[in-house]
Amino acid sequence: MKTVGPYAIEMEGISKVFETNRTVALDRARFRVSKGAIHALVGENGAGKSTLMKILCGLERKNAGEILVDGIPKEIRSVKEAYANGIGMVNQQFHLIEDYTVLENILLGVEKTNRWGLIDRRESAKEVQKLIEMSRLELPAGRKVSELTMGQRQLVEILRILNRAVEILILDEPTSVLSPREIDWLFSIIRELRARGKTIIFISHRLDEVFELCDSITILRNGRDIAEGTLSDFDKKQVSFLMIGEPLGALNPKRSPKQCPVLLRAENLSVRDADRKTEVVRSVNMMLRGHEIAALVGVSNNGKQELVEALSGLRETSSGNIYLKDKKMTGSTPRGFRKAGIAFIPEDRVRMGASVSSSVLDNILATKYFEAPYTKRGWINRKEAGKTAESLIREYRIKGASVHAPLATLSGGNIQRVILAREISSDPSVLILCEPTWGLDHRSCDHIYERLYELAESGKAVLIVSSYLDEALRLANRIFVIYKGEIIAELENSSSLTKIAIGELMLGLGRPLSQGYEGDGSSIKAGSFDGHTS
Amino acid sequence: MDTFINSIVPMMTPVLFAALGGLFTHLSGLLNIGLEGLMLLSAFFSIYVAHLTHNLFFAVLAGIGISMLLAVFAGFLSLNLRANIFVVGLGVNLFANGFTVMLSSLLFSTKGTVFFQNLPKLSYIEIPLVHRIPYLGPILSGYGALDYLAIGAAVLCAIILYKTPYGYHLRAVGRDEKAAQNAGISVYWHRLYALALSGLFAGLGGCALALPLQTFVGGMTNGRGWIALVAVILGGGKPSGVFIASLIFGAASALSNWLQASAPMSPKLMMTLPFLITLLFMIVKKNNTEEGV
Amino acid sequence: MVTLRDLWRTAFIVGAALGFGLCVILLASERPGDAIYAFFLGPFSNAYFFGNLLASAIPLILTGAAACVSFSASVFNLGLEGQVYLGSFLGVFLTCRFGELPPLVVYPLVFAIVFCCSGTLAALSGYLKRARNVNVLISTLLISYITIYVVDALIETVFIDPTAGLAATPYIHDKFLFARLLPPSDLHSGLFLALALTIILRIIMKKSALGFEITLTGKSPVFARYAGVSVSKVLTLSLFISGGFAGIAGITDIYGIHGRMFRGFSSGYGWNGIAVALIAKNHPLWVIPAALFFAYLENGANVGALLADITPEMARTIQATIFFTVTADALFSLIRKNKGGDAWTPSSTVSSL
Amino acid sequence: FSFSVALMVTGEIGGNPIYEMMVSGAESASAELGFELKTVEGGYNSAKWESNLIALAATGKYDLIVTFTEGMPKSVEKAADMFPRQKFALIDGIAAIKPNVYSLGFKDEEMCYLAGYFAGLITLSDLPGANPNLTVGLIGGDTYPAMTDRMKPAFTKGARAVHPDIDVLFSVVGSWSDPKKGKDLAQAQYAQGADIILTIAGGSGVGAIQEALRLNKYIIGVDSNTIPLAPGTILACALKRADLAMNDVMRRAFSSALPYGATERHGIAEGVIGFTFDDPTYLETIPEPIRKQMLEVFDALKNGVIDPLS
Ligand SMILES: Nc1ncnc2c1ncn2[C@@H]1O[C@H](COP(=O)(O)OP(=O)(O)OP(=O)(O)O)[C@@H](O)[C@H]1O
Ligand SMILES: Nc1ncnc2c1ncn2[C@@H]1O[C@H](COP(=O)(O)OP(=O)(O)OP(=O)(O)O)[C@@H](O)[C@H]1O
Ligand SMILES: [Mg+2]
Ligand SMILES: [Mg+2]
Repeated sequence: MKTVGPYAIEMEGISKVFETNRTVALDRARFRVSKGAIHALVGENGAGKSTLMKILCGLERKNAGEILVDGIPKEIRSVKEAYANGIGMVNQQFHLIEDYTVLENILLGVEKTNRWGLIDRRESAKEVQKLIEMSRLELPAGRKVSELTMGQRQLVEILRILNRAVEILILDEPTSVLSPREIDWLFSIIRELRARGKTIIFISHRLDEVFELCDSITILRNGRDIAEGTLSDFDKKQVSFLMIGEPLGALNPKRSPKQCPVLLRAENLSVRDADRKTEVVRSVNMMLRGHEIAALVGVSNNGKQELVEALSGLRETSSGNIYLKDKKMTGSTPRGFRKAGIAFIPEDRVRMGASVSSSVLDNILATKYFEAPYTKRGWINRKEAGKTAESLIREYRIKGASVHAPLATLSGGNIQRVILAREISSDPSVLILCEPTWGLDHRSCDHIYERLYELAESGKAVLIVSSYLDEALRLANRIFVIYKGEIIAELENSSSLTKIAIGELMLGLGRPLSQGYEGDGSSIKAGSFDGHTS
Repeated sequence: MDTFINSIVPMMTPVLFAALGGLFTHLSGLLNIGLEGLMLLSAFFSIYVAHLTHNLFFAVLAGIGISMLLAVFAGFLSLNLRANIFVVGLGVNLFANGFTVMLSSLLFSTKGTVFFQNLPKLSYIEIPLVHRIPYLGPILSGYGALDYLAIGAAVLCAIILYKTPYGYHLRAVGRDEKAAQNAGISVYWHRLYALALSGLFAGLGGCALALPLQTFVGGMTNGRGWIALVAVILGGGKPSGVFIASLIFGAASALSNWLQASAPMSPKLMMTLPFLITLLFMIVKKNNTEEGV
Repeated sequence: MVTLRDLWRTAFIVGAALGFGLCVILLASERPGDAIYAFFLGPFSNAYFFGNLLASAIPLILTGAAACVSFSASVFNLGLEGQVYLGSFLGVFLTCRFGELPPLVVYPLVFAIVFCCSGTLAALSGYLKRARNVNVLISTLLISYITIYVVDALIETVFIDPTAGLAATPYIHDKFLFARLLPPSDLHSGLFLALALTIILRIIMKKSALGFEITLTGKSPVFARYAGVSVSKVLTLSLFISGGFAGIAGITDIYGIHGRMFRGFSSGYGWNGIAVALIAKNHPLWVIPAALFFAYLENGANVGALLADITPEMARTIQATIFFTVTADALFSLIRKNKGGDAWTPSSTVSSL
Repeated sequence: FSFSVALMVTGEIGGNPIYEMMVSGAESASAELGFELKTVEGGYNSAKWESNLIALAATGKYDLIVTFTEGMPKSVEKAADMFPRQKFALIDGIAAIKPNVYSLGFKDEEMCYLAGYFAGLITLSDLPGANPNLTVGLIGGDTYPAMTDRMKPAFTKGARAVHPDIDVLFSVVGSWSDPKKGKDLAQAQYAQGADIILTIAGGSGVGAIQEALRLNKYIIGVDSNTIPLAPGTILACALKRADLAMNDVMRRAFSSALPYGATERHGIAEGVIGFTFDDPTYLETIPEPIRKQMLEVFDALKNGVIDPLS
């Protein structure tokens, strides 16, 4: 099993030790990519994928090993040098300037100037517009990034690298925040790039995607490469076995709910956006029952985020009411919502859902410290907190140095696990979570699903917000579709419900889609919606 | 009345210069609080060189040069040795305060006031035609060269920050270090440039303080560097805002000076005016809801 | 891990800083040997100087702790100077008012009122932040300037001791003065108060829910709000505690040393407190050695002036060179490499101003 | 050395002309008489001054410890009680009577009365820079009891002695080393009708001189003769010869003639307060009648005919 040359990239004997927490992230790893291939890099959370790619693009320094680009040894000490060598990377954790516009972000570092050295606005706008059009996207070039959804931000990141005309393109878990439609768009772009002779490195935990898209693969485990080869030599079972070192357990079956009392109820709920002008959620009525998992789906910018933030007390409502059981929650503080038993995991994990510079322990404690047994008359019981943290780390298999290390030293997937572990363990009566399996490897996904089922079974209500329709269909008993701030459909999840049908509703169409659509939210312009991969 | 309005601009000039310098470092995410010291150092050296060469150009050059040197040194300490920029800034202030008096006693054998009447004078410039406009003329015209330069510098800074790639990169570095790095922008160099520029502008501020007076007195900046920092932040990180903030402060100071002379009040209470007005202005103005403390 | 290169670098920095300091002395002193001895070893040469050193560390410990609290919440309280000033003035005023009462009744009363008033002065900035989103760094600074002028005006007019010959309040009654620990030096029992308060602060920051909220808010206000913390309340509270400590710093110094308030009283306690907190990397207990270090530099200058020919400007130049390097990472690499992330990064706070 | 003196400066010499003068007076005495002089600058942290005084006394090395200003009496008294065998001298301030303390005060009010009277004469005169307004100005470095209780009232009284309707503008820089603000304040005062300003503001006063030069207005200097800095603009200076006074104290102490246990206040009669009557520029620029009137007032003050305060 070998990938074939000539290689665009050869990394030999790469080692990386993080001094801060003495973690061996990479241990003499070898990584080779054939020219013009779409190459998958897979591995468990914390296997070292991101670190390896960051070394390749100059964001991290290696401790040992050598890098060859097109057969020539290269030292890549900064992102700039990586660009100079034709290497560009899309990180999963976004690296965009929030208060720059899409246009400014795309051109950052490669601005067009006129002969006075000033930025040529007209030329820039033209260029970016052309880029956006060429990639068949619909992105507001003049909008600030802070106003975009996570999916749109991901697209901006990708466009930015495309604009750099790199030869080797690294995509670190690009699909986790994208909608099915956007994923299709991305895959077609990637294939187009391959056709133009570019090399693409693709990191994903979704093996379906890997097998659909890629030509060859490298599997990383505990910082070492344990297999590489053309993808046709592998099957999914084999790959996941190689990734985790043990066979994958059987999929847990979906469970059907009992009829249960309503736990959370929104009544004519409306929410205005930040500048209080437009209503982004309009008179929503919805109910979450105990014993069930519901899903909220919708195209970005249709009020999904605002609605769940309002339901969890983080956003002011402009009218209507929220009830937990029969208690009116409207106007209560975020703390009030938490105390009443509503837990929430936001989409923006790194900024809102966690404090990356705080320790793992503090991150876990943050939503618990004010209650017994962690606090007593204003004093925190750190021992108790430490015990809880340790047990969560064990249960959720969180891999990292210690509970006292800053969260930022954990791998992306492990950060997700910390957040999930914290919220699920708070034993909420209602759990609202966005993108439940974002960045998680296969095994962790199953683990999380299991936890969600358990929660539901014990009589709690779970609402997931997922852009991954497969997941929604697999987990949920009921699916709410939001469009332009209104819940336009509430569907029972039965075998007759298809992704295509949901997709149409999400676009505000009542009939099968044939031509384009006029929806204002989605980023993709034309082309048919034909569900997700495989 | 004309005199009153005319007195505002010269009062603003040193603060505006220093604030423009501070602005660059603020935007780069490494706020230099050593402006006070840089101004002082430049004030001393500009007077010294003016005395030696009788050439204002060289004097300004020397002032700027020494202040940039110290600013870059501070940058080296903070960026290479990862010293805390705030403490380094306090060090710059302390150093300039001590070092100038030491040099003054070595070179001029006085620790007090260094005053040369025979230095070349910075003349007041009447803008042709403009100064003859009724009412407006006397307000727009008749300032020193450095006063005009300060206003020009504010415009130039606005262009640099908002129209050139350098400006975009610098602001990106300050906004999100990682993101900038990811776009291939060198955080290190942009912060160093910003500090060098703070040296340049604070240096000009020092010249604007000392040269028109042909005087150096130890500690003659008297907190103007701190006021400049207030202007940087009050100005919302924009050159236009910084200009307005400096202008407000200049006007408030002029008002305080004016009222002091004949008000039947404790002069100390009069001296709170500039700060009070600035504070009131901050409270009244619309503060964008961006978080960050 | 500390590499040889780190050690070299550290040695180089310290060497360069001290070297420059020595150059200054060689250049400007007529008896450099004496000057060096007096500056660097003088403070330890006898009990009197050493007592003074400890005495001048007392207010710095308190203002350093004050700065720590607000920095932990990522708010830059630059108004310490004014808060010290107000606290001292009020303390003296109240002590004179309650002059009839025994000290043991007056102390708690005065400390409580001073803490609350100085704290409120600082918390005002928190309120302005919340109500009008006014930048705390600036509002504390401006309010501090205003406070100082207003207190000056009060000292110069209504509450002046006409026999003092300078703008000063009357003396408080001798019975209120703290006991001297090492007479004739200035060292007074306020030292224990400062140490105790700092340790209490450390415990609050480390163990209490409030301390947890403050640090959490300091590291990420967005996350803190999500986690249910009332961010503006916590900011205001941390400013309140910060201002309160500053006020206590002032009145302690007066009970311990001066016995009255006068114009220009707090000569840099606030600013130096900020530097102390930064050197201590925001850790309340490290504040104590950092404050001692600061006091050492100041007293070195003073002893240098008494026993040799060190002038204030020379002292400042030497102090500055030490300032340049004290926070250099290399110096702390030994301590910090093992501790992981507790370090407070300058850029993260300064850029959020 | 058979005799040694320590001089404790309450502050820093830099930026404080009167300190500079006193230190130079002490230095010249030490050079002339050949005794040891140790100057200690106490720095701006006033908390340190008293402990410095005590530390100096504790060394027992000095025959005399000298310090200045009106803020120090309490500290001197304390040190004198602690070290009864140590001799102290307090200049420019009056301490309570102690057997080992000598204090010497200056009659600042006489100096300011002279300046005020001169200002009054000038503003009424027809000198090219004078205007018809009956307004004169005073710029102080800071507000302190001697300024508010003696200098400003004496200046006002002096000016009103020339014409009772004269207005006195009073501004405070708030710093002794802010020439820029000195200039701004002078600008404000001149714009409000003053034509002559007395500056008691140290380094800040230089700015006022610049502004006077620019506007062709007048300045009265203090302490030492600064007329040569800007002849024709600085019309005269009211002198406070602190250097001479210091020199004199040192001489007397050296020859064991200093009356410890006594306090003295020196003014015109003792030759400490003076006026630039002999300055050639003064003679040239000031009209004869004004000079004559000034001499008359000077004598009246000297003989105690006029009380500069009331
Ligand atoms: N900045 C850092 N400091 C310390 N340790 C780190 C740092 N970044 C990553 N690590 C550690 O290195 C190991 C590999 O991390 P890496 O991010 O490469 O994993 P990954 O394969 O990308 O995982 P995931 O699928 O979860 O994103 C992890 O154990 C992680 O804790
Ligand atoms: N905005 C941020 N601020 C601070 N730390 C961050 C931020 N974003 C990411 N990190 C941390 O830095 C480390 C590197 O992040 P990066 O996104 O490159 O890798 P990753 O988390 O493994 O990504 P992926 O999920 O794509 O594998 C991660 O451990 C992450 O926790
Ligand atoms: Mg990763
Ligand atoms: Mg007149």
